[in-house]
Amino acid sequence: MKRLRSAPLALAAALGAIVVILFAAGAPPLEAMRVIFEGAFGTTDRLGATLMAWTPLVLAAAGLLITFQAGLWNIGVEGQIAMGAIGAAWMARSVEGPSLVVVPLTLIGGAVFGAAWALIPAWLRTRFRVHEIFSGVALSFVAAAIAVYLIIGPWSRTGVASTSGTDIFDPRAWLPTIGSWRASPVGIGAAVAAVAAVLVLLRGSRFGLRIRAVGRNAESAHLLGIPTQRYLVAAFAMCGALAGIAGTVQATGFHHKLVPSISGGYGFLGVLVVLLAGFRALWIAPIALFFAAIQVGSTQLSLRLGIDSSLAGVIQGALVLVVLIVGGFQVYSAARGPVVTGEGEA
Amino acid sequence: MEVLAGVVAASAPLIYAVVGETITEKAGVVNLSLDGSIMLSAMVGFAAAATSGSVIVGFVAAIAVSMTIAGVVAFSGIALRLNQIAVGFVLFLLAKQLALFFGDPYIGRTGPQVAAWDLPLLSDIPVVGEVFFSHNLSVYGSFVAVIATGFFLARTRRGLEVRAVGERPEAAHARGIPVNRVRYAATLVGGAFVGMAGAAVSLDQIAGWRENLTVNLGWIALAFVIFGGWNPWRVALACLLYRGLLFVAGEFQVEFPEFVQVLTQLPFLLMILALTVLNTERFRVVARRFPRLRPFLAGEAPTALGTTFHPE
Amino acid sequence: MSLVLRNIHKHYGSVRANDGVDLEIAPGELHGLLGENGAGKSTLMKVVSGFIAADSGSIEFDGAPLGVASPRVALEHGIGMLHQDPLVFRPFSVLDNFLLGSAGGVLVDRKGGRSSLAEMAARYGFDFDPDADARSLTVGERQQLEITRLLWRGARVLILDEPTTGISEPQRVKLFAVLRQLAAERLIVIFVSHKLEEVEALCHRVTVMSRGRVVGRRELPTPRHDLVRLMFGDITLGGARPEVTLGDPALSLRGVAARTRGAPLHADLTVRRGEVLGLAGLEGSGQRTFLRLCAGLDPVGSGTIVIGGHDLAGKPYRRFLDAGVHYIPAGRLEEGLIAGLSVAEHFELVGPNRSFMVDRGAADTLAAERIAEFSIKGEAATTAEALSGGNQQRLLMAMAPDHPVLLLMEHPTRGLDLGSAQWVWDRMLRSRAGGTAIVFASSDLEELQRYSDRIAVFYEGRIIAVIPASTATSSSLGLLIGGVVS
Amino acid sequence: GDDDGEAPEDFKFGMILVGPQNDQGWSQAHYEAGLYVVEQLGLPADAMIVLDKVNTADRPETSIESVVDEMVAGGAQMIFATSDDMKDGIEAAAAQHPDIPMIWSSGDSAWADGKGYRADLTNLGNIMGRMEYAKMIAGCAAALTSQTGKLAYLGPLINDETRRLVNSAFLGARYCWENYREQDPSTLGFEVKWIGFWFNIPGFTLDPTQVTNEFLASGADVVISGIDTTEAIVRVGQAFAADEAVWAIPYDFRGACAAAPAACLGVPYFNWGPSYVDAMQSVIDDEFEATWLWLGPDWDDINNPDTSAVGWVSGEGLSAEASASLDDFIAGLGSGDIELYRGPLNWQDGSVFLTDGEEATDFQIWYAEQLLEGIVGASAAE
Ligand SMILES: Nc1ncnc2c1ncn2[C@@H]1O[C@H](COP(=O)(O)OP(=O)(O)OP(=O)(O)O)[C@@H](O)[C@H]1O
Ligand SMILES: Nc1ncnc2c1ncn2[C@@H]1O[C@H](COP(=O)(O)OP(=O)(O)OP(=O)(O)O)[C@@H](O)[C@H]1O
Ligand SMILES: [Mg+2]
Ligand SMILES: [Mg+2]
Repeated sequence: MKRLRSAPLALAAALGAIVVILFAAGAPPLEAMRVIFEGAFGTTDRLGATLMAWTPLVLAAAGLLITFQAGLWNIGVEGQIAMGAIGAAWMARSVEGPSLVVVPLTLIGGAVFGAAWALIPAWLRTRFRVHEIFSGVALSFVAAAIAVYLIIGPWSRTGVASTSGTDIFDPRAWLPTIGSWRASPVGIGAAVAAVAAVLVLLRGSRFGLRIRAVGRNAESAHLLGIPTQRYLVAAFAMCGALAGIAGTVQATGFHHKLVPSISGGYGFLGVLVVLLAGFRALWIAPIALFFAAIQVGSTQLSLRLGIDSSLAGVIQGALVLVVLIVGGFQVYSAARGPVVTGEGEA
Repeated sequence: MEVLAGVVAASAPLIYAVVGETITEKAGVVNLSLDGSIMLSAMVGFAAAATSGSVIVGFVAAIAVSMTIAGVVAFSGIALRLNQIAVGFVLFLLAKQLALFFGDPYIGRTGPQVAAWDLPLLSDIPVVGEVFFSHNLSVYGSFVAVIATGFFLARTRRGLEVRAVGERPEAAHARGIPVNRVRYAATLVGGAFVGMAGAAVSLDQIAGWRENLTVNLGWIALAFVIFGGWNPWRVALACLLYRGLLFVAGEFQVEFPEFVQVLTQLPFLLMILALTVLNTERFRVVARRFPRLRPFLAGEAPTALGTTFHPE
Repeated sequence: MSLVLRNIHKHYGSVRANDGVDLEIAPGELHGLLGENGAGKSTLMKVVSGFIAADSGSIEFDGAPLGVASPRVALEHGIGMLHQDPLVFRPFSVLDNFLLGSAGGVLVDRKGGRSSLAEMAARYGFDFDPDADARSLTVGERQQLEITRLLWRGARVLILDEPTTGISEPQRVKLFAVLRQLAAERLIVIFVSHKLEEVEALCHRVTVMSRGRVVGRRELPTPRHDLVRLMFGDITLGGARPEVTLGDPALSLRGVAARTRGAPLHADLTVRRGEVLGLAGLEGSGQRTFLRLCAGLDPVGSGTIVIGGHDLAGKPYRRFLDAGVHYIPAGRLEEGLIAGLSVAEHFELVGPNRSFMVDRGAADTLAAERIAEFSIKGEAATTAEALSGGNQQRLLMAMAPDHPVLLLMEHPTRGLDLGSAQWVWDRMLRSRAGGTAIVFASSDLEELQRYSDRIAVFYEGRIIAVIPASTATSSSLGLLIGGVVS
Repeated sequence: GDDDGEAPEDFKFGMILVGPQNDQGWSQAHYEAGLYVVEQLGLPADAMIVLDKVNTADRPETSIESVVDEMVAGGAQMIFATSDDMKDGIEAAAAQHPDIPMIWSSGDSAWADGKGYRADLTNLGNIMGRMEYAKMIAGCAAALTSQTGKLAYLGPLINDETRRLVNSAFLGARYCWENYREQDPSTLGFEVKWIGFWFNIPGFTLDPTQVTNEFLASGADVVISGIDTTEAIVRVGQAFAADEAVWAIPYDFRGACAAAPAACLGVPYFNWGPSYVDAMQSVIDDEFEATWLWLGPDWDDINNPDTSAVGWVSGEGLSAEASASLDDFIAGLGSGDIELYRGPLNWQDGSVFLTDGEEATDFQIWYAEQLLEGIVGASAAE
């Protein structure tokens, strides 16, 4: 509710910020926005590229929504994506066979690896009360290190020790595509399914209801007979699995090999998406699409206007910050209590 | 000797950052934007120095930037009662992207650097002189930062107040300490140090600007604040150890090149380990039984870390 | 030099913590402030000490009105308060605690502080290790430290909020000696307490508060029953209760000791089906621990807790629930309900329905039924925090199984208006008629007497007496609560 | 030639750079080659469509294929993919756009005798400069200057090309150490450390500045950079400014000494311009063929911007007497009197590379299996 009301004002403020930034960058705002839009949706190929970025982003965001609803800051999602990619790469490299066999295996491998990696912060949190932010960040770096180790070590190209990546996977392990379109229907399907599942889970299911109960007030939840720790662990595992699938899409659907920066930063970007969505599942997909469009379209800024594409990140970040702060001001002026992130209908 | 001197010099930026965040967190505020702040201040610092030709201007600009970011964290956390973690995280990403964007024209440019300056007399001391006193002001500054902060927190009235505010704000309030003003002050001061960290990278350690120049430095710093138990001295020690570790990692490469990257992530595993140990019941018991040992065994997080306080 | 409060008002939402309080205290006076739980004593004292700002009203000390409400200002005027839970910094050394907040130069003057501390301590017969951590101090020692500090900061008015809860007998004796000494030094001492005999033993005059107002002033000594009546009002004993024949034991504890530190509870007790056991005592005397132990929420140190024939001591909370135990805590929104979730969702959480998906339609109809049955003012979609205290209590009761074996309640009617309170008890007595054993804690003597079969009186973590409610008089209870076993 | 056809007004070409176009290194060298082409062929200023930082870390959402798509969509009639890192992408893109001529610099996909030959990709040619010679010169300059006799090589990642360049630098250094400094070759220290990529990707590669520190710490006094960026010269410049007797030799880009002129012994650099002009001219004349070109310096003037594919400019750090010897060395290389890839030469593991008097073939040099005996450092991952 609150966020809905603040939306128009926030959007106005955000747009203002963006325009200011564009001016500072010496770019004609309207032109730049048009270029970005065309770059994202102008042709079917570009639409494909945009969806290619949307897929891992929305998967990560959907997973994060679960952990956020459970009151967890699963910053470690980046590492869970990387681990998922590693699991998928492992499958792709070790299993010979037709796509029908290998592709599902890579997806499963990714999900399992991602979930397993997410269980570490879960365990540290429930057993040792280690805050998931720090264990998560640490584990993300460790995951990245493992990826690099595999790339220049055991999985390196013969005679080569380069972080530019492993050998290309056997095409039968690639996510299948249609024609020249790079976005894989399988990946997109997985993403749509994930969002739908999370939506149902958090809004419709008893499980989701309990997750939210635990996230809002673990003590009360315990009193009502909910095994809170088990639900925290479950939330981590689910987010990890979805992140792992995102990693799989990155590895077998996009790069077709394992590269060091395999997560593509979609985990962190996913956090932004969820924050901007105000923790509501329905908004995840469109906002993720919006972010993916900015991300992909911004390449055109370099190509056509000679503006550095990192402007995309600036716009995304500024947007979320402004919305947060505007929302804060409204609560503030409404003289209400502290805004606890994690609240808001799922 | 050369090696140790190199380690000491390389630790400077990290030390600035960790000391800054320590002050902030001691007052009960978490500035999660560190990694972005450092990168942006490194970029701005270099840009300012390159344009003005003055290293001083560079440092000032860097400090201004990261103080602004810290100010946003403090304001939205204290005044707007927003979740400090959320705001800090968004600022982390935003600042990072701003650095990439506005830094683009400065990539590969050469600008002024902090001039080397052997401390008279001190640098003549045999071993110590070469290791500690044959660097430049930026590096010496990191020593000062540690010593000054250690002294401030342990010996000065304001320092005691900062810790009080982070430990039990209502009790501080009952003693007439302006809780939120102190928190603003501490967050801004911490932010200033973070700016120093950025400038120390782009104007000294890796003189110049390149995208992701300082990446991970902020996260490492956040980790080391915990690892160092919110104690400036231990925190600084952790930084030196870390840098030493990296050096050793480099030496390992000839034998097994592929392990280097893994080794560079070692501190994070160490941090998890540290956190885990600190939280085990047995450890608490030990710490309780030997209060004298506590400062060395484990630092305790400021009790009110990340909370807000509002006198009715 | 006297302290004068005029028409102090302080509201917390709908709660009128202070509702037009006037108070005047002369120098050298030991002034007692009595009142039941929630009477508004602490609030009033916090206002005086500048810790919180009053909504309206004025405070004069020494003829001069106190300006802006802040502890700093109050301290500068010489008004210092010892809070109910002494506000020390546990990880800091005694010395730093002593010095913290004092004016001075840039540096902490530990050398000077050390000697001042020693000097002050000597003067009042206290004894501190300046370098020990405050966390190593007992509650009593923390009080002593705070008192020493306040006096050193030049307090002329010393407020003590329930200073004797949780301190040892010798410490109490010493404390009283010091307070008398201070009064002799022409300081004003305000002594907040529930414990009659302490007030009688110590104070010159006493003010009694109830529901945010001053309901009486007395010069001491004065007959005790007089004070009791002021505090708890006239109690019409023996409210009509349907007689029920008691069944077999629902709950029996043998040599139970709590493991949680700070609540050294020891209990031997049996409650039979259909019986109502009231728990009396000052807050923090062990009633809460007792209830949480019986609910399976706190770890048991030793002993057996037999419920429905099985020893559940050390068993997981789930087992207690399955055994038919239901606990309704005092902190309704903190530890009972979940802010942000709707009434319907609360019913879903405890509902028997085990299907994976939530059937919203069914949930809403169920919620509607319950709302009607428990006459909750709110809709199925209303979120818990949006309910009034009384309705939150109704919701909590509506979430309870219809006929639990054992119903545990903490302050069942605190903050409820008379109507709601009556309604709550009607419900409870009905399930009692259905064979439920009820154990409830309350600080309302009338409630205890009217609804209990037996009353267990807690004092400093022990059950010092279990008396039939019929034989209990408000004064005899008041005495027991104050720890006076005749 | 003079019978060259005129470039059509709307002729466009794409330039894909792996690093920042202003990195003072590899990528900038290519970028400026692009500008040179535009100027030489009198193309409109917007004829070059550039995208820099095309790597998975900087542009997670873009792939070489999609960049090529975009450039073709933007009217590019020719594509330059300028990094060994782009192998997979550019080969896929070439297959998808068979009618668009492309150059993959530093690759071997068009070398009929090469290991990576792709006969099917008739639109993908390769261009590479014989940087070996310039690296030999660099090694020589280092050996002529070093006082500690310890040389360090800041390596990027490990592959045929990088091993090849390290070996060449080592050979040059050893020759000059022996013949001009008149020292026992076994007393020459030569260590290489690999950071893991062509430039620093923090967190994923080693930090070149840190590695340079370690070199200096371990007593090396000349650091030869093999990476695309300038950390080595910058760091060494700082030490030099602090009166340490240390020097550096940057790489790739003619202007790279600017970072710290006084400490710079010189720079071996690529001059892609002329070869790119030829390639594009052949496209304009519709005569493009996917060939593999490995172009050496113009020995008459290795710094001739219009003829020499690789070059060497000496820096201020090089003493007069040293540069005299260096000129002699260069002359020797040019005349063929000095042939460094002649046996006996052993691989690092002691196995024989070249028997006595045997001269290495292009194939042997290009696909350097290992580092040479006498070099300290990793030859491969394991
Ligand atoms: N403990 C502290 N550490 C750092 N800065 C502080 C601290 N306390 C106050 N400040 C800063 O100093 C300013 C003045 O604070 P404060 O009101 O405590 O001082 P004062 O009351 O004017 O003087 P004094 O405290 O000496 O009586 C505040 O705005 C705050 O930003
Ligand atoms: N911070 C607060 N927020 C909301 N309500 C409060 C707050 N503090 C006190 N109250 C309410 O004000 C009323 C008076 O509280 P107060 O603590 O003054 O009572 P008291 O006389 O000290 O009780 P006790 O003897 O149990 O300490 C109570 O109803 C309490 O619930
Ligand atoms: Mg009270
Ligand atoms: Mg009380």
